[in-house]
Amino acid sequence: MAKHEYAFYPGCSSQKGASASNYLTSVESMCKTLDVKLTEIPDWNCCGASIGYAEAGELPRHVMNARNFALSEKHMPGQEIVATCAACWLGARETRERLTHSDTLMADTREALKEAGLTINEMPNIRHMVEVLIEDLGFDEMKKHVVRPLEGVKIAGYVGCQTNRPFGVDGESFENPQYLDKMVEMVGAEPIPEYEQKVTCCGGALAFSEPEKAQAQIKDIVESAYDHGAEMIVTPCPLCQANVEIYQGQINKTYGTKFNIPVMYYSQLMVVAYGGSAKDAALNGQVIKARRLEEIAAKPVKR
Amino acid sequence: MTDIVATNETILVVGGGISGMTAALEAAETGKNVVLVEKNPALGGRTSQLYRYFPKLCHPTCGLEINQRRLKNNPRIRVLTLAEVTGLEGGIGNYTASIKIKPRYVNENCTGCGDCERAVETEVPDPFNYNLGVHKAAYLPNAMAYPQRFVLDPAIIGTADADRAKAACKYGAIDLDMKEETIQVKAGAVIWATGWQPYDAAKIQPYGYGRFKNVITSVEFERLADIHGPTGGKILRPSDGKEAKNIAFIQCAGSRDENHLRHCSRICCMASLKQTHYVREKYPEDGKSTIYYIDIRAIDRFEDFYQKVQADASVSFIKSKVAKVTEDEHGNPVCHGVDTEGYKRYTTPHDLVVLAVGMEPSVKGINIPGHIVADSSGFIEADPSNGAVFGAGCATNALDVNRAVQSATAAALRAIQVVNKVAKAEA
Amino acid sequence: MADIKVAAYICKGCGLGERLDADALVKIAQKDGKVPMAKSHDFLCNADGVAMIKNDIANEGVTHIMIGACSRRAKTEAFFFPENAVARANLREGVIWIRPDTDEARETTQEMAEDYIRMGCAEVKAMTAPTGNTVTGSSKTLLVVGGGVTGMTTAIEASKTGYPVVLVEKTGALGGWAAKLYKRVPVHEPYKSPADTGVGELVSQVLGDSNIKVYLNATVAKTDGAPGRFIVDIATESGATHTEDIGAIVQASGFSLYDMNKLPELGGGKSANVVDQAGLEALAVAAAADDGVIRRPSDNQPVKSVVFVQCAGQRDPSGTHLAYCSGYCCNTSIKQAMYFKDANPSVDTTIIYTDLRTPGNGEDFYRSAQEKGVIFTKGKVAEVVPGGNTSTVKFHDLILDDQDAAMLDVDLVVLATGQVPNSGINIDAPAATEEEGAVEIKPISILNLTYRQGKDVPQLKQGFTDSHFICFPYETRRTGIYTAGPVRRPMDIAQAREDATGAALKSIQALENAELGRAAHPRSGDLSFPKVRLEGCTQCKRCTVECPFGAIDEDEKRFPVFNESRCRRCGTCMGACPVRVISFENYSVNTVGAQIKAVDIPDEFSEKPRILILACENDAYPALDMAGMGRNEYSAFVRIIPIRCLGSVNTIWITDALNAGYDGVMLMGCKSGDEYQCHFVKGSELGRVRMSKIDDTLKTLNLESERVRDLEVAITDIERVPEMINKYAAELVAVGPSPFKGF
Amino acid sequence: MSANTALAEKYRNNFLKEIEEQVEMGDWVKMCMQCGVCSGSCPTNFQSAWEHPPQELFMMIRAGKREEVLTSSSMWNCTSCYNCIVRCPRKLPITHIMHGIAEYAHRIGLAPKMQATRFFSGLFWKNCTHTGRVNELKLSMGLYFKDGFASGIKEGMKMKDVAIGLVLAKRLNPFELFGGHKCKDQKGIQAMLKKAYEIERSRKAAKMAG
Repeated sequence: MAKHEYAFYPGCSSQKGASASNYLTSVESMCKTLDVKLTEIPDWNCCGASIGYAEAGELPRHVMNARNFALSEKHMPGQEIVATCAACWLGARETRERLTHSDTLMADTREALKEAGLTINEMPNIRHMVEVLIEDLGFDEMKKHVVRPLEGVKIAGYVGCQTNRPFGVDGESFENPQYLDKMVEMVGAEPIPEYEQKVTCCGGALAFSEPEKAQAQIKDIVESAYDHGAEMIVTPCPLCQANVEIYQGQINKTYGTKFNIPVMYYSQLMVVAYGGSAKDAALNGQVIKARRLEEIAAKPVKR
Repeated sequence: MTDIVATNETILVVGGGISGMTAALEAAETGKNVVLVEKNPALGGRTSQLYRYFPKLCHPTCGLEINQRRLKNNPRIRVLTLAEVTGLEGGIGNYTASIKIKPRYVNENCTGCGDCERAVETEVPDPFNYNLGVHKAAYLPNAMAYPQRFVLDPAIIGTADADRAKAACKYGAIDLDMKEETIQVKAGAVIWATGWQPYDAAKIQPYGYGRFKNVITSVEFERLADIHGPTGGKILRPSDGKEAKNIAFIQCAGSRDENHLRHCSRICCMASLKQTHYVREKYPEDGKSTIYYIDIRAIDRFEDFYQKVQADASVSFIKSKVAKVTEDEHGNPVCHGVDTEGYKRYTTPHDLVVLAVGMEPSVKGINIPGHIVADSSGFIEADPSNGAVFGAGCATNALDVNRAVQSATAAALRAIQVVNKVAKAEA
Repeated sequence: MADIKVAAYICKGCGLGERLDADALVKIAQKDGKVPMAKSHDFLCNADGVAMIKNDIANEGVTHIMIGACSRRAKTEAFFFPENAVARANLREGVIWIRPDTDEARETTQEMAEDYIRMGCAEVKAMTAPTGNTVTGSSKTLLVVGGGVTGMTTAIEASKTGYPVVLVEKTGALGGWAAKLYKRVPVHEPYKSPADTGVGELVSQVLGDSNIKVYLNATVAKTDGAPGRFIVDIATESGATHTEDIGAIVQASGFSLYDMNKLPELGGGKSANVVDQAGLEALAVAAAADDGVIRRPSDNQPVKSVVFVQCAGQRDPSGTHLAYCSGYCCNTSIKQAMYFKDANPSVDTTIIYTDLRTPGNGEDFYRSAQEKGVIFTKGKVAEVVPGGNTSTVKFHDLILDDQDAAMLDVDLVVLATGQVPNSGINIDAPAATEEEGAVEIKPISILNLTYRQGKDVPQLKQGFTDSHFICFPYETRRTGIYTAGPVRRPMDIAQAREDATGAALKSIQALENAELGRAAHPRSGDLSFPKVRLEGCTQCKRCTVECPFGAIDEDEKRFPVFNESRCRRCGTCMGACPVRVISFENYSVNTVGAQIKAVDIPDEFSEKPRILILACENDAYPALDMAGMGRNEYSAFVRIIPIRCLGSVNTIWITDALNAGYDGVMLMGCKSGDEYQCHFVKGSELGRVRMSKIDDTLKTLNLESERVRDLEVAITDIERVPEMINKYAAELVAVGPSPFKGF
Repeated sequence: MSANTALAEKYRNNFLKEIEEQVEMGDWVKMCMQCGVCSGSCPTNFQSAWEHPPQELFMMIRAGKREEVLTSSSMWNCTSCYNCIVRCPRKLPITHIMHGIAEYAHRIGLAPKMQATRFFSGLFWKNCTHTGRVNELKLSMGLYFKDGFASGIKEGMKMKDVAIGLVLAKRLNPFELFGGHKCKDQKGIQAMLKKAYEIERSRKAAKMAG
């Protein structure tokens, strides 16, 4: 019996061979260490993301998320749903808010769900993995398992948008959230609290449709990380991670910069600090390799 | 003041700012006995911390001098400082208030000579200057302080500094054994004039108050301009003491905002317009003010003051709620936003950003003894169920000084109406 | 007055004992001051010292007390002897705290202290303890002029306090403007919808109150007398005149709406479908009486679209229309827009504004209007063009920056014109007109005062009868007469009711004080009052013309008639009097003159000039005190005398001083002019006018004009004042010693 | 609509009403007080060629500028960063309003035809609802080839390095092109969505009718 159990909503980007597959790998090994049991919601579907709006309309968007709620309720009644992807978490959480505040919307949703042979009786709590770590486990608990502190590594905590606004992590500010810095500290690395681009938008889906717009924003985010002497950037959001990491090459072409900074997930840092291997931390999943972490991961664990 | 034994004909006034003083004086000059309770060591309240008033640009201390003279000549008023009302029992015509009095450690023998101040070494933050500066732990609250009597900061009690102060005083004015006491006062009616506090600017995250040294509040700016202030009346910015000549005023910092204060605080527009005068006064050559606003609320006859400022080339107006403030490498606060009159973007560095912070009633959150009806912003509403407890001044609404004094004068009459009935009843 | 016994007390506390030769000061008091009983005390303000003084009063028959210690502003609780004449020689803030503690300085510092002792003794001997004016009245009745919300509220509140009221209303019914309203802006949570005016209830309260006597269709034909003893003639329609004894007066004569016919460019007067806010209220009242649908005046069709034009003829810097904002119009237009939306949400209601002004919880009212679908457009209306049954509203959309924005086929246009005060006759009109612009003043008197200075209460900016004081909003320049409501400042019903309640208190206070012969603000409680030796009077009328409060009339022989209860004790009359026949018991040409003469003037070779400073007690003197508290040094050659007001300075003091060999005179008074800070309103201004003529006097004495210096000093000039003094002292050295020394 | 009637509609509430009925969260538009904090908070604001910020769009809606608003590309530039929402002093759900206006413009065919984000948005939704899960490869390919084969190759080549990087990092699987991830109960999902669209259409129609 694990200490903490949740229904798990990995989301499309975390699937095998998808853009955030490395995120999932590292989360799984992180959870093993922390004795957190995640049970994937059977046959879960896409949240529609915020970018789906043109075709989605209101009800269909919510219905998509509602289906996941229904499945979770059916297979894991009473369990909270945990998402690792910021967009999944936000999409699901928005649906939750709307359905709880509009009876019509709720009724319509139930009617549509019927077509898939499903229904919702009670609204599940939707949590982001970061919330679970901070609120359910706490920094002390997380710190306990650090056996290989990432000493001397300077890391810029890039929070981005969707884990921060409009809901955000409880008790954090929209303009200057601290939790990533605390996590960096927790794994024995060096945070950069004055990193002022920590909540700047990475351009989101515009990175695909209007790259030049998004890349202008990504440039600021990376540049400021360099200015503060960061060796790597850490983030809780798959889209942030991808956007900030994979376009550095193109940005260099456009702006003549020499960007080449690894962009990690908090979970990857934790796995390494918890004594996990480069493979457990899915460091091979980096487009820009995190050499420094690889070295540390190769070191024997201090006991 | 001669000690009066409070009777039911007495009016209890809570708060010794301009509203409380006015209510107390107007009642006393109409022949009523008054007990005036102030939580600070001196009367005067928030207006005494202002450098100038709008629209005449005259000095609040001028009116304070007159009110203090009225007070000195009027034996009907008993003033209690360092005192707070902690309980209120009874009802119309017959209240009993419990008043907690903090020790001053200085008795009526004090001549105000200042020997104790020179003797002590400890320095503590000076609340009169919004803690922008420090003063000795034995201090006169301010140059206009009434009572004109020194105070020892509790921090030094039991230390050698306290003994130094006691030793320095030739008049036996220092009493280190003073203890906090609670007294009972009977009153027929109560006037609640506890005023307002500036909204906590740190809660307005995008403006970086607390994160950036050169983002300050409008009330703090008053102290910078005042000769009694931490800079002796020079407008210098906190980060590096550099002369602040290019100043941004951000209106509605907390007000008219459902994330903060839902109401409009009424005074902030005029206050900022007034403060542009300070900038010009101190830097006539190259002072520059920029006011970022949603609506300029220079209400009724204040309009001509607004028109004068508009005519001034050194002041520019931008119709925009600033989106956020950042800091550049020189420590200059930078305002980011959009001028909504025809969509013009700006990213403008300034020497100093002044947040025109909103008015929060001091009664808000504080549990007024007994049940008092307040509106959605926490201001006291006139309501029969308040009995003979009457709000006055900024405890009742966001008011400028003029309106606060009106409100206090009206409150005094309401209280007198009650005690007159009591008097008749007793006669 | 019984024979006087003077005692001088010199304190040695606060370093006075160390810095000064106290025994020498005692001797000075006895020798030069001619005070039989002079004592020093180590700590005069403590229980023991005060007991000593009290004992001398009780057992030694001491009537006059000279205290040589700290400033008259300090230790007032300890030195509180209301029964006696008291003078304070300021040895602490005025001497040792502004002088360096050095051997070189010791001599001049001691001289300074000795002079102040001489001056204190001289002053106190010239004083008598004030006993209060005896020409009092005892009427406790309040006259309220105006039967609108303000007037009715004043009447009700005064009556509730136990005072009878006479209410005069010029029309045939109570209620004023408010009675014409359909609804009012809400004043309680929730601030969401228009509320009932409550006027009906007020009216029945007034009519049902036996303590309130109401005259309808009546005006004030004549107001004579003074607080406590006004005699008021009330003329009624029937032609009958009723005379009432009145203690104090509240003028609540309200406002008139700015005439929209002056706004043809906005369609004012050009179409029945362009109305002002009063016009819209009338339509709403009519609708309410009918089917609730507000209709277009031109053809009685239901209004489907209405536009509200804010600031119509207001906030006009050009001077053509009103320069000010009336404050209430934004909320009123919001309220009126709700009339339409609450009845029929599909009516297009647009409010075109430049700055929306809804202070306090008005913000909720604004939000509520938006929820109801009222559209707010930030723009400046250029023109309203009526045509047939609809109008075109042309405006500059300030957000979309569209110069040629327009709304076509608008059924109804409402112009938010402002409030013009009904202030009666502007008694200073000639002076005011060019500066005040085109603000029209109705030339009918409201009060018909018999005062020598004019029939009505003096007006301030833009014709309002406000006090223009920030700390003291009620102080008019006619004692015992208070203005309230929109006549004082543009305001809405809620503010008017608050204002009325305050005015009721002030007038009650005034009539109570009048009975006790005490002064009203700012010298509240002062028992001294001007006494005149008519036998010496030359009927020059300066006092009657100059009195800032119109307290002095003239009898048929052109002699001044003092109405003490109207007097504020500023002493302007005393300063104005060329023959010096006006004085107060504790403040007179003598009390100051004696001090000037008491100063010991060293000869021209001593290089010890003497400078007389006459300092306003409210601003300059506290500034000098605080300079001392801050240990800001200034010249030891100055001798400072506090005065009630620059207006009370009699030129004889200057000439006496110069004749006595003073090298210079500094006058320190408050700011005068438009933004005056003088608490007697005109005092400092009148004083300055008087002093501007001093040059002639100087010429006759063939003295340099530098010998007299008139300075504006604010209470915050704590560092500036010492600088001014030292600078002036240096200048005088250049000018050289006065030729009058040693005569 | 004739030019005259168009002019007559200006500053009338007709278009505002249309937005309130047809646009998700559209009934919030009237609550804007034109402070401009949203405009200044939008990351897009500080890039060139952004036509209309939210607050300006809201004013244009009140001013009845129907064509200008619905054909504008501005709404499509929203990055869903939610800065405007958390800062708005009137608590308008601005992000959702922008999406809503875009969706409406798209629904009635006024949205700019080749606006890339509009295209991508539709593509994304089709992609993820088709099998119930997103197929990232097809998604990107679909985007590049939106303007036909030739430019598709061009666009694709631009992104070549990015793609290769991802493939090497095992974060982009070429075989996704054939099959890839999907939900089991696709039938159920399709039926569910069909129903949802039906309901939504009928609700909007009802609103129109008033």
